[in-house]
Order: sequence, then C-alpha cells, then structure tokens
Amino acid sequence: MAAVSGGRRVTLRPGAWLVWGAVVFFMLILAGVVGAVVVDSFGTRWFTGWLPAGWTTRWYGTTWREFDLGGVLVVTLEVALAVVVVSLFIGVPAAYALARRTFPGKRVLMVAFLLPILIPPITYGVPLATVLYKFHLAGKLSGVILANLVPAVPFVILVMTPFIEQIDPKIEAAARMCGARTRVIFTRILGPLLLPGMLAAAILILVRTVGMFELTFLTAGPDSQTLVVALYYSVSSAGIRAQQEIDAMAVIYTMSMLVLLVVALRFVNPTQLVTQIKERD
Amino acid sequence: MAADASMARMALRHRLADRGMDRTLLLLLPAVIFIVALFIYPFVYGLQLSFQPQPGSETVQRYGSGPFADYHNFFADSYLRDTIWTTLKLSLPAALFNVIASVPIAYRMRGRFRGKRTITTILVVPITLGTVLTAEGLLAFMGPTGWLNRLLMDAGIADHPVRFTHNYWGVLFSLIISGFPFAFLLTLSYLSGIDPTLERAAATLGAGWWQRFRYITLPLLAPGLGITFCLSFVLAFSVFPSAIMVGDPAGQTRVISIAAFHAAFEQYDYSMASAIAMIMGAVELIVIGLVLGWRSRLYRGATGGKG
Amino acid sequence: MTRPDTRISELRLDKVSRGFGGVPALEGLDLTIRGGEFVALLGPSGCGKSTALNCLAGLLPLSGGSIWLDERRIDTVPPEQRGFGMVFQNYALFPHMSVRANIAFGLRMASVAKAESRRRVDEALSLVQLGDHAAKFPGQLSGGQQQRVAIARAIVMEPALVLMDEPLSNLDAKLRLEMRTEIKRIHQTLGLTTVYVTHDQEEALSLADRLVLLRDGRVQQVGTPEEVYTEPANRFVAGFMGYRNEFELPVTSGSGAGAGKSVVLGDLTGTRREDLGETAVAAIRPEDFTVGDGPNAMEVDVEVVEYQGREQAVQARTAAGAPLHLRAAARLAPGDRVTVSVPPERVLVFAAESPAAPAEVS
Amino acid sequence: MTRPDTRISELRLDKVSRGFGGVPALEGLDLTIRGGEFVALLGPSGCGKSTALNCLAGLLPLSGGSIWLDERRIDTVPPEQRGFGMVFQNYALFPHMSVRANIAFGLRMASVAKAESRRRVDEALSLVQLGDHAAKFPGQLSGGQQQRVAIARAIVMEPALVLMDEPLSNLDAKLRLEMRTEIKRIHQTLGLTTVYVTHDQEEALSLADRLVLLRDGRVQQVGTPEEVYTEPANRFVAGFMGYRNEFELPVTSGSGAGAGKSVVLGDLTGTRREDLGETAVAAIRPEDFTVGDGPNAMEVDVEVVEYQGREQAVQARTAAGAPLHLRAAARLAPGDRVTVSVPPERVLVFAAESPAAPAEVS
Amino acid sequence: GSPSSGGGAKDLSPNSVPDNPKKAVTLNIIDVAGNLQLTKGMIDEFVKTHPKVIKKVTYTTATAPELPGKIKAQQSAGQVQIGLVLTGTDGLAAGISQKLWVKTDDYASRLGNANYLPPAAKMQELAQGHGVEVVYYPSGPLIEYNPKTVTKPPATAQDLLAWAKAHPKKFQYARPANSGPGRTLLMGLPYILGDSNPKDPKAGWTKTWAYLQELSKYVDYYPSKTSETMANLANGSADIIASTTGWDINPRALGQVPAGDKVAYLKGMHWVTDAQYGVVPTGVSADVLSADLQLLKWMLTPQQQAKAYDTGYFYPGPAVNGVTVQMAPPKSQQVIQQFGRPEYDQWIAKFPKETSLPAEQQVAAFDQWDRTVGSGKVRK
Ligand SMILES: Nc1ncnc2c1ncn2[C@@H]1O[C@H](COP(=O)(O)OP(=O)(O)OP(=O)(O)O)[C@@H](O)[C@H]1O
Ligand SMILES: Nc1ncnc2c1ncn2[C@@H]1O[C@H](COP(=O)(O)OP(=O)(O)OP(=O)(O)O)[C@@H](O)[C@H]1O
Ligand SMILES: NCCCCNCCCN
Ligand SMILES: [Mg+2]
Ligand SMILES: [Mg+2]
Repeated sequence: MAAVSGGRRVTLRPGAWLVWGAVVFFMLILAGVVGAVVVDSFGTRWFTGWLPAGWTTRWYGTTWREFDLGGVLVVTLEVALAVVVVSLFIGVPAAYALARRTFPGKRVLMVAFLLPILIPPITYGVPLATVLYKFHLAGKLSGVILANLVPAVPFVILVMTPFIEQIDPKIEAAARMCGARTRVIFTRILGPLLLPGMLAAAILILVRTVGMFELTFLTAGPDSQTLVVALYYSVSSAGIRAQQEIDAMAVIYTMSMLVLLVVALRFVNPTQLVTQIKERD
Repeated sequence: MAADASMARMALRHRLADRGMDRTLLLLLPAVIFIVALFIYPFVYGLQLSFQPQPGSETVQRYGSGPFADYHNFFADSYLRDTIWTTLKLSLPAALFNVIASVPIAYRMRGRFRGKRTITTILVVPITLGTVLTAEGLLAFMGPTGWLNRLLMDAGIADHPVRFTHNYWGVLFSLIISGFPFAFLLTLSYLSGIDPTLERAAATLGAGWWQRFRYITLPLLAPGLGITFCLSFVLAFSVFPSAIMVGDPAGQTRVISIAAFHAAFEQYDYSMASAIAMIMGAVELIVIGLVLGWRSRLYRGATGGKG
Repeated sequence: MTRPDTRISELRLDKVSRGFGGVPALEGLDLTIRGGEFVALLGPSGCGKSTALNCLAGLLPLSGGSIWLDERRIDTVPPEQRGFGMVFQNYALFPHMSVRANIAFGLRMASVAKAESRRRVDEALSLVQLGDHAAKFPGQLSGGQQQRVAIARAIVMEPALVLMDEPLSNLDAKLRLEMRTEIKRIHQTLGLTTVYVTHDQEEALSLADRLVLLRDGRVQQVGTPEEVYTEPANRFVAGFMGYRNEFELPVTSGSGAGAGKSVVLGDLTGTRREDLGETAVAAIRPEDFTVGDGPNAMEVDVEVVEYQGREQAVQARTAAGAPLHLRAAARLAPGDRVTVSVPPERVLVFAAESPAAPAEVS
Repeated sequence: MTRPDTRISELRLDKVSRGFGGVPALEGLDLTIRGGEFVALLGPSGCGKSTALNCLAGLLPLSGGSIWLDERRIDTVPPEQRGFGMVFQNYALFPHMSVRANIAFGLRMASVAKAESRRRVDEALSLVQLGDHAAKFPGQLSGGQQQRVAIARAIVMEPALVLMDEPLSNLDAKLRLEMRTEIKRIHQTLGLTTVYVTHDQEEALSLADRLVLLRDGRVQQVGTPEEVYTEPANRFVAGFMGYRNEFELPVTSGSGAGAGKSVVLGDLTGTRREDLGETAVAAIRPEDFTVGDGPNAMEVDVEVVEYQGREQAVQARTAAGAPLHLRAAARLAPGDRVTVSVPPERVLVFAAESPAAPAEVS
Repeated sequence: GSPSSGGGAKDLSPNSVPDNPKKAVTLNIIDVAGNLQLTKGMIDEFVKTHPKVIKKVTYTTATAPELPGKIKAQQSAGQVQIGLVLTGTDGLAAGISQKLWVKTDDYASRLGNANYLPPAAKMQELAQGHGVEVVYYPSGPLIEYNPKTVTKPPATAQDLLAWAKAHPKKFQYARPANSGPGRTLLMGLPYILGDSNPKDPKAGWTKTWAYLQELSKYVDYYPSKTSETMANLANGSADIIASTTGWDINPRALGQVPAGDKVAYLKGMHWVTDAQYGVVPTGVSADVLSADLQLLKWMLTPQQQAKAYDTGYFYPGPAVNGVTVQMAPPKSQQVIQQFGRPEYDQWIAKFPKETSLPAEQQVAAFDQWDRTVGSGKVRK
C-alpha cells in the first residue's frame, strides 16, 4: 500500500523493485518476440544478421490477396463479437444463480459446465457440426457462432461466478426495494459492478474465439472462415510459403486483436470497480 | 380445499426456498438448454465412440474390440501413457507460474498512479498475439541466430548459441507468454473487487504490507485465484500448436493433444482419439476437482466491506 | 409531493418466523399494522429487528408464517413487486451511482417522467440537506451523508409502506432532530405506513403510534409509547425502557392475585405489575428519583458523577450496598451522602422470575 | 488486562489539513492531546470528523500540516507502525474471518502467545457481550453485533491511542449505556488516550475530558464538556449543543464591548457571549423553559406535543409568530395557551452575523 | 470423432448426372494441399469461359487432417456444401478409407482419356478410381546444401552419415509426417540403401531404420515443417537438408533460401513421386457433380496443365503428356529459367520413378519413425 504511506514521498521497497524488474524483463522479452516477427514481416530476406537485408511491404499485399483477408477479417469480427455478446447474455445469469444459491445437483451442473472447456473439440466437434448442418445452421455465420459458443458459455460462467460472489447481496436487495426487477438488476446494478469481470471474460473469450481453429473450421462455409483458419493454413499446410508471409499474417492477426483489445480497454478499465472510488488518492 | 392446496404449495415453497431453490434458478435455464442442446449429445457421442474401437486399428489388433480396449491400449503403451506426465510437467508449472506471478503484479497495480493504464494494457497485450505469432516470434527471437543469442554471444556470455527453442523451455515460454496476461487480467479484476478499507483496518491493527496481503487480500482473492488457476491450467494442458512449433513434438513435448491429434488425423482412428480426449478431460477434471474442492472450503462472499 | 395512489388499509403478520441454520432469529411474530400507522420495533441488538424488516420487505424468505396485505397474501410476492420502500441499516447504496442517481433509481424504475423525477429528487435532496453533494459517489460521502442518501432514496418513492432500519443512527443530535421532524411530517402528510427500527428510545417514543418490543426474536409487548413507557409488561421491557434500577426484595405485603395494586417490598412501596411470588423486583428509572426527603426515602452514597449538561448522571450505593442510578439537577459530588426518594407509583414491581433484560444478548 | 508498555505523553496536531479533489474536508486542525486524555470530536455530519481520525491513524495522507507524537513526527509513519487502534465508522470487519479471528487479528500480528491471545479475546468478547457469537462470520451478525466486534477488535490491542468513529451508533439505549461505561472503565484503567467521534451529545458530555467542535473542517471550539455546554463560543456551537431556539432581535441595551454581561433584546433579557451589533440572536435550550410565570415570561400557543416519557417535547408559537421548542413535565395539549419563562442566565446572546448552525451542511 | 451412420449422403447413379448442370452452379472448392497455387488459373479460366456451367466459385483452404471430419459432418447431415476437394495423397487416402469420395471412374467417359505421363498414371492408380490426378511431380529425395560450407557434397548415403557425424547438428530434415521432403527421404532411402522391400516399412526397411537411427545421433532436432529446415539452411544453422525439386526451386525463387544453394542426389537414387488430386465428396448434387466433371476434364488439357509449372512449386507439375515449359505463362517461364536447374530434366529421365507408399503404409512408417527415430533421439 504505497498509496497509504507515500503521501509525500514515493518509496519503493525491495519487493516493489523486484516486481517492477520482473515486469520490465517480461516486457523486454515480449518486445523481442513481437519485434522479431514484425521486422521479419517487413524484410525482403533475412537469413542472418541483426536486421533483414532490405525492407518491403509486399508480403502484406500477397497474403491479403491470397486469403481475401478483408472478408475474413469482417467475418472474424462478426463471429467474435456475436460470441462475446451472446455468451455473456447466457453465461452471466447462470453464473449469478450458481454464485447466489446452493441447491441439490449444483455439483453435477458445475461439472457439466466444466466439460466443454476440458474436453478437446476433437471429440465433440464433428457430431456438433453434424447437428448444426442438420438444422441448416452450419456452413454460414450462425453455425460458426453457435459452435464457438459451446466452450464460451461455460467459460463465462466460470469466470463470472467469483465476481458475483464478491458483490454484496444487500445492494441488490436495495435495488429490489426500489422496484427493480431481475432484468433491471442485471443491467443497471450488477452490470456496472461486474464490468471489470465481464470485460475480462469478454476479452478472453474474444481471444479464444478468434483463436479457435477446430470448431470454426468444422462449421464454417466458404464465406464464414475466420482469420485463424487462414493463419493455421498458412502455417501448417503443405506447400511452400514465404516465412515473411506467415509473419505478415500473424501480424495482421495480432493487430486486429490488438485493435479490439485497445478499444475495449479504452471504454472500460479492468481495474476500475466500485471500491476504487474509495481508494482515496 | 383450495386453501389447503395453496397452503401445501406455500409450504413446499418454503421448504424449497430453504434448500436454495427459488425462481433465481430459472436464470440457469438458458445456459442449461444451450449446453444440453449443443454439447451433451455430441459429447455423449464422442464418449461412446471411445468405447467402440475402430475395426482394424492397432488397438483392435492388440487388445481386441472390447469397450475399454482403446483405454487399455493407451495405458499399456508407454509412448501414449507418458504423454500425460509430459503434459502435466508443462501445464502445471506454467499455470502455477502464471497465477503466482500475476498476483504481486496485480497487487502493485491497485491504487492510482500515472501510467497505470498503459502498463496494464502492455501486460495484457500478449493475449492478442496468438499461438502462431508467439511461436514464430520465439523461434525468431530466441532461435540459434535470433537476437537473443546474438546478444549473448556478442556480450561474451555464451560462445555458441543457447538452445531456447525446440525443447521443453520453448513451449514453457510460449505458455507463459500467452498464459500470463490471461491470468493477470483475471487476477487484476478479481482484486479490484476487494474493499481497500479492509486493508486499512488491518494496518491499524499492526499488520505490515506482507501480513495485510497474506491475511486479508490473499484469502479474499483466493476463490478467484482458484478459478484463474483452473482456467490457466486447462489452457496449458491442451497446448497443441506451440508444442509442435516451438517444442520437440516427438520427444520432450509430445503432449497428450499431439497423441490425440495423431490418432485422429494421421491414423484416422477416431475412437482412439476420443478415448485420449476423454482421458485428457479426466486428468484435467481431477486437477480441477482438487482445486475447486479446496476453493469450496474458502470464504466466498461479499468482499466489499461492512461485514 | 403528491399522495401515492395506493394506500394500505391493513398489513397483517401471522406467526412470521425466520431462522438461520436452525437458530431462530424471529419466532411467531403476530402483528397487525393499520394503514398510516407508525410502528417502531425496539429491542436489544441482535433481537431480530432487521430480520423482521427483511421478512416484511420480502428480502428474506420466511421459514414459517405468512404476511397479508389487505387480505392478499404477499409473503411470496417478490420484493420489487410489493412496492415497499426500505432504508437499510448499512445503507446499501449503489456504489457506482452518484447520490442523485441513487435517489432517482426508484423513480426511474417506476418510469416517472424526467422532469417530475428531477423535481422530486431535488426535493428529497434538500430534505436530507445534501443538495451540494448530489454529484458525489457514495464512496466520497461521510457516514452520515450516506445514511441520508439512503433515507432520501426510500422516501422519494413515497411508498405505501416504508421500512426504516435505524435510519438516523449516524446523524448528530441536531440533524437527527431535524430529520426526525421531517420523517414525522412526511409520514403525516403522505399517510405512509411506517415500520421503524431504532435503538433510540426517545426517537421511538416521539415518532411511533405503537411500539413493538422484541427479545430473542419474540414479542414482549406491543403498545402505545405511553403504555410501554409507563406500564412495561415485564421486567425485560422495563429494563429496556430505562428502568435501570432493579432491587430484588422479599414481598412484605400485597402479593397474591386478588390483592390491590400496591405492594410493599422491604422498605419500598411500589405498584404491582404482575402476579408475584415470594420475592419480587422493584424497577425504578434514574430520573424518577428526587434528591430530598419524600416517599420511599433512602440514604445513598454518591460514587460516580457524570456531567450531562443541565443534569448529572449519578451512580450511588444504598446502605444495603446495592448500586443505584439517578439523575440530579443539583450539583452532587462523589462522596456526598444524600437522601433520595421516589413516589410509589413510579416503583414498578415485577415477578422475580420474569426475565431480566438479558445480561448476555444471544 | 495489562497496561500496554508504551504510553503517550502528548500528541500534537499542527495545522493538519486534508482535502478531496481540491475541496477541503479538514482545514488547519491544531490540537494537542495529552496522554490519557479522552477527546471527543463533535460536529454535524460531513464536517470532517472521520477525516480527522483517518489522518491521525495514517490512513489518509495529509495535504498539509504535521502530526507529532511526543516530539516525534509521525504523519509519514505508515499506519501499522503507529500502533494506534481504530474503530471504523462502517466497521470494516474482515468478512472471511470469524468474529473471534477478527478480534484476534491484531494480537496475531503482534505475535502474542496463543494462550494469552485466547484469554484476551475471550475477555473482549464478553466485554461486548458476543461470547455466543464468536464463531459466526460478520455477514451473519446484526448491525449492532458487527459494531461491537469492531470495538472489541480495536480495544483488545490496548493501543496507546484509540480512535473511535461513532462506535455505539447502532446499539440500543441500554447496551449503549453499558458499552459507554465499559469504554470509560477501559479508558481509565488502562489510561488509553482516546479520540472519539460521536453524534450523541450525551455520550460526548459524559465520556470526554475535552470536546472539539468542528464545522466544515474548521475547529469552532475546544473545551471541557461544561465549557462547551454552558459557554458555547458562538451561535453555531450553541445551536449544535442544543440551544434549539433562536430569536433574532434588535439590541435594546447592553450592547457594546465594554458593557456588562447582561443584555436586553426586545422583551428578552439574556447573557452576552460576544460583541454585538445592532441586532443579536438569543439562543435558548428547550429544557431551560419552565411552564409558568417567571423571568422572561411569554405567552405561547402549543402546536405539537410529542410524548417522550416523563417529559413532553412541545412545539409552540410565540405571540410574535416565532416557533418555540420547550420540554414540559406537565401535560400540555395542542391548542393550549401557556405562559413560559426562562432565567436570563440561560438566554445566551450571540452576534447575529455569527454563523448559525448550517441549514445546509456542506 | 465422426458419425458413421450419417447416411444423408445420397449416392447418385451415373445416369442421373446430366451432362450440363440444369442451372449454373456455385462451386465451393476446398484446397488442402496448396494445390490452388498451381490450378487456380485453370479453374478461373474455366469459370470465365463456361458461365453456364459454373456461375461462381468460392475457394477455401484448409489442412488435410481436419478435412474428413468436416466432410463427414456435412454428409451425415445430408447437407454437402463442398463441391470439389483438391488434395494430396494424404487427404485422398483418408477419404477413400472412409468412403467420402464419389467414384469418378464411374464417369470415366465424361472425363475423357487423360493421357497421363507414365509415372503420373501410376500415381493415378493410388486414387483407386475415387479421384482425378491433376498435377504430378517426381519430388525427391534430394539433398540441398550451402556450397560455402559444404564444398564436396555427400554422394552416397554413407557419405551423408559420415558428413553428419563430422558436422553434428548441421544435417536436418523435418518430421516426415509433416514434410514433403522428410517423407520423400524416408520413402526414398529403402531404394538408396537397398532394403529388402521398399514398399513394406514394417518388415522390409531394416537398413533404413538402422541408418536413420544412426543418423539421428547427429541431428539436432526435427522441425515440424519443411520451411523451418529451409530457414535454417538460409541462416546457417544447418548446412545440408532434405529437399525435393519443388522445395529447391520455389524457396530460392521466393528468396527464402539463397539462390546459390545447390542440390545433389545420393547414389542409388529413385524418385519417389507425388501428385495432387481433385476429388468430389459423395452427397453433392447432380448439377455440382456434372460441373466438377467438366472442370476436371478441362484441367487435364495440355494448355491448362502448362500452368502447373507455376514458379517451380511442384516442378515440373503437369501430369499429362505433351506439355512443355514453353507453353507455361511467361512469369512461370522466367522463374524456371532463373531458378530452375537444367540437370533436373536429365535426372528425371535418368532415375527410376516409384510411387509413394499407399496411405496405410505411410501412416505405419510415420508412426514407426515417430517412435523409433523422432522420440528415440538421444539427447545431447
Ligand atoms: N473520498 C472522498 N472524496 C470526496 N469527498 C470526500 C471523500 N471522503 C469524504 N469526503 C467529504 O469530506 C467531508 C468530510 O467527510 P467526513 O467523512 O470526515 O465527515 P464526518 O464528519 O465523519 O461525517 P459523519 O458524521 O457523517 O460521518 C464530507 O463532506 C465528505 O463528503
Ligand atoms: N445470515 C445470518 N446467519 C446466521 N445468523 C444470522 C444471520 N443474520 C442474522 N443472524 C442472527 O440473527 C439474529 C437477529 O439478527 P438481526 O439482524 O435481525 O438483529 P437486529 O435486531 O437487527 O440487531 P441490531 O440492532 O444489532 O441491528 C442475530 O443474533 C444475528 O446474529
Ligand atoms: N487444440 C489443438 C489446436 C489444434 C489446431 N490445429 C491446427 C491444425 C493444423 N494442421
Ligand atoms: Mg439490525
Ligand atoms: Mg464519519
């Protein structure tokens, strides 16, 4: 609690130095990892040496065209946003019930919610896709969204349950006394209070959805491929592909996620919560 | 009569309410319907597939076509069985490290200071990298001719390139790079729900920063950390692309999903793949069961102060 | 403010019970509240007052009994549909909303028009003297300010029934007096039925039409302030209502069922309130003693004197060694020996086995 | 309990200030507290009492000034090293610890031996009458029970300085009286220096050696209870200390600096407390009026009568139309016309421009 | 997993498939072999010139392993949306064993006589009548080296082993299951080493397995994709790697590998040929199948086949007779001119050509390699 003691002097204890040191170290490694890929994606060729022999942006052009990334990005965005929104809508109320009530069969239910996260999609992906094709949902956006919801909904439930446990039920009681129905309690009371949690869950689901290869692949049609399918293809398909092209695609992938992340963080600060108001200076 | 019936209904309602069953449980309905409709059937399908060894497969040749033949095969063949241990050796340390490292950093990020948002963002950014960029980046940065080895050699710390990739460490690094921000983001959010007044109260009772952390913040954070660990562990346990790209997929990092992938997509033995996937789920369930069991013994409730 | 359209004509609690993990916190509460009545719940800390309010509000499911509003059973109606207002003991303000938004919340729920809502919130704000703090968040308010927001939030709705759980506990005397007057005024002009929990006797006496005395989840006495004050039903109620001095003495005369009101215990003459056994307990308020000779005169030694403005709170000891509390306008000092007296009608005599005000609240 | 080894000989606050976002909550507080002294902070809600305590405890960094403990500057010492105890206005109990663990927390921090710790916690538990609830968690306690845990938690440490922020606000009258006595006893036997925030005048008067009256973050008066009660420094303090009736009248005689204490305002004769201008304000406590003829007699019409046990709180109106509050032992009823009187020494006269008790607390 | 009893995939009888689709179809093509690089030009031109047959094509790319699952899901649901699959031998074989593909032989008359090159004709046999070979190349095994560090390239398998021993960690090939050059080396070695039955990895490859295990001692690690071996060759981490004609020309053309790097073959060289196929999932509509057949036929005309020269990706590429570099698009010609190797024509003519192993044996060989070579690697 540097904030408490450090009214006028800013002191860093050894612990703080250690922590910040580790953070800086992590960031340096990260910069190296990301930097290497970014630099390579702009290099003409880079066999050896600190930097590539020359610079070019051509790799971006070629991958963009080859995979029709414009369309793919739009699809990716649509799928990711839809999955995030729907999974929050389904998951948060369920998490609420699990956080606030103990009832017979709760354990069984918890395991049922855990399984989709635990069991690799290899097992259930094809039958799931079959079901979706049967109902004419697969092969288009809706199928990809539904399939990706399968691990996303449980994920939201798991992440949100502890958050809801943290919130004093008295506050809800007060809202009810003001005439707020359950829906309103969710939108106006719990919603804002749970914002950091929902934001965290949303970001993580976004990342997982955008990165979910199997389920997307199995249920996507030609117009509903997402970026990761193209990316995995470029990485692991047979054939010869310039390393820079893969790197360019990886950078595009990362940049699009980054844009989403930064936008999300602009709107909501994950560290902001009710109690922060109490953190007097 | 009608009054009696309604009385009985009321009484039932009282009893149910006592056991925690009231209309709040309706909120579970969409999630339950969703899971049943889109998961349970496919899952049961996969489960029963795992009990039906594929005719002509290696399993059947060795162990016949009994319902447990695939499981038998898995546990009899050390090449397959060892993948459990190989995977645990990667995923447990990675998940533990990610959770443990995010706690002090998240703890430092409370309160207000300049640049906080920037640091938070930078720390969270790696989740956007994706496995591919992380793997390519690790190979390029830490590879034999990467910047890191160049630096080490130019600085005279090493005289030939140090192997950071294509082994256990490469995969561990990638699990940390992609897993840490995840754990950090969750930890930070869980932490933000704890009323700072409680720590102040502890301070007036003579608790130093470590004690405040140890006895107040940590116990209140622990339920969230339990979940964070579980999720981090699950992510790390199902490591696949990076085990191949930056690991040593034939040896040190032949993780269980490689075995499953191999069975499904190289040998086209879907029932073996299902069996392996079920085993994966079971191993994870055991670990998570332990963690959640421990969690259920902790205090879980409002951490917003005022008792 | 306009009168709300729905008025209560009667609210009936029928054997309302509630336990926590098997331990009863409220047991068989029977109470009928008339529309427009102001009922105060009184009782020692932990006796079940908040539990009773929460049950009324619908926030705690009953473990037994029922609640009827104008012959409609409401104990299974969810709280948001009961249309009651509540001031919580711990305020339970919405931490993420400004003071204004907190107060306006209920109006928003009731879809009150913007302008009208603004007007009513402003009115409520000035009522609780928080006009200047409307834009602050609860975390930025002092304790008393938070409490006032809680009051405003409940009152702005003008609900048919208001439940208030120690709404003034964190306010200073002056403000408390003002708020008390306001609450009374609102109660009267709007005819709001009010159930009020307070630990402040004076508040209860001056505000309420009827008092309900609880102890360990059970009703001890229900009555008008005057009844409860002057004719406490038992030793516990007496103790709770300020009869601080208790003398357990053998009954000399006047015991027995058929006997008159007057009873003599040792050298004390008092008024019988219950059937008595061999020994009985005389309960006397400190302020009923007067310094000087008179009925029931006794000599006491002054031990502790506390300054309390116009009066002194004096702790003395009788010749028999029993401690005695009295209030004195005259200046006394520790060590003084004085004669005090008390009229027999102010000495209430209860059966000894009647429960004392609990030493250990449980 | 044993006496703590470290005693304070003097705690000095030197121009201590604290603002929130530019708005001062405490301005230039100068106060010297002697070791063993019991100081009560009084003032309207939001005046900065909690802020002052938080600054003292080290929980809020000062925005100006300094704090000195026995000539050692401590305002930069972190709270855990100050060794002060604090009862928080909103309790701040540890939700994940049982009542016992909450109380034992400080002892555990101080590495007090198990057995000793157990003993002290038991003592504290019985002090606050919570022996039966030791195993409960804060969320399972009633409001008053929580508050008592907060008291026990601070007191069990026997800290050299205890800071108490409205520690008894949620307790019933009887228990409050008992707890008050306990606090006084602990204070005296252990010689703990105590800074106490309360909104209860009676509590402040009876417990404190000295009162500090705050208003909008500024000290209005520092003095013994008697001084503050009988000789309020200004109109605000008077209003706050219960001089509820204020009459603003032209000064007829006795104004001016050199004049004597007696002053006449219209038909009221009073005692001057400040230099006066053309008009002045006469402040009178409700309980200083007596029904019947006497000095300063006036005829009033009774408007509202509140039952308050032995006495009635009466609201009346003078012939001039001014409202008047009084307390009466006699039975009055609305509509009665009575004569009331008040001795001139109980009519305090302040300058009209002296700040009134704020209508709007800011 | 995949539902075995889907049964939704309706089998069309050859008579029910019209010569021309009733209505121009939208054809969804999925490429799991990188084949579009060679054939996209052919397809696009077909669509342009036959608007009545195909009104629009969509291209999807994917990897071979996951493909059967997707097809099965569609077939079980009776909703086959993929009209044509372009695949290598792996996807082809997986689909055959799981009965995913339409029997194209039933439509031989519609496809016409493809006039395949002889080794290509052998590769077509692997399709067992369930697919149409569209491109072919002789592949490898070749070794590619850095002439700056390797002055005298190994000429025999024993030379290579000795060189690897002398230069530990400098020889590299990628995991055969994931790498064309890797698997070509694996399948070519039995010929080079004179194993008893090069078509039987379990019983007939004694020398090969012994050789690879010995070689493994000097191998640092096995990358999981070929391009990594290429990168290592380029950056100097490796000096000799396994390669094929296409992996030699195309990466140098792309600048992934220094243009000056050289290739060599080992004594006893047999080409292990490779090909890619067009296959049609059962369950497609008659119209789609009709369009597929016309398209495949079109792709096998010499003019279209010439496009398969590409930029050396599958050098040479064409599967049918009578196609020369001169017929290829100018860009193609120019790249082959610059990065191609004149000796390839000689080598192709000179060395015997063997088909790659049938899928089942390949899987067995990969599994054995994984268990005994890949994981059995002694850690240094
Ligand atoms: N974090 C904060 N941000 C802004 N203003 C604050 C904050 N905390 C307190 N204040 C303001 O400072 C003033 C003093 O607050 P403080 O809590 O000291 O009052 P108090 O005297 O304890 O009142 P009460 O008797 O109601 O508890 C109040 O007006 C309050 O609104
Ligand atoms: N959630 C709970 N679990 C267990 N016991 C509880 C719970 N809530 C309340 N209690 C117990 O029930 C009893 C009644 O509590 P309640 O809050 O109604 O008291 P109260 O009369 O409001 O007291 P106070 O004046 O102190 O607020 C208390 O003994 C309390 O400890
Ligand atoms: N959980 C495993 C993730 C698998 C991604 N598969 C990509 C396959 C590319 N051949
Ligand atoms: Mg209560
Ligand atoms: Mg305060």
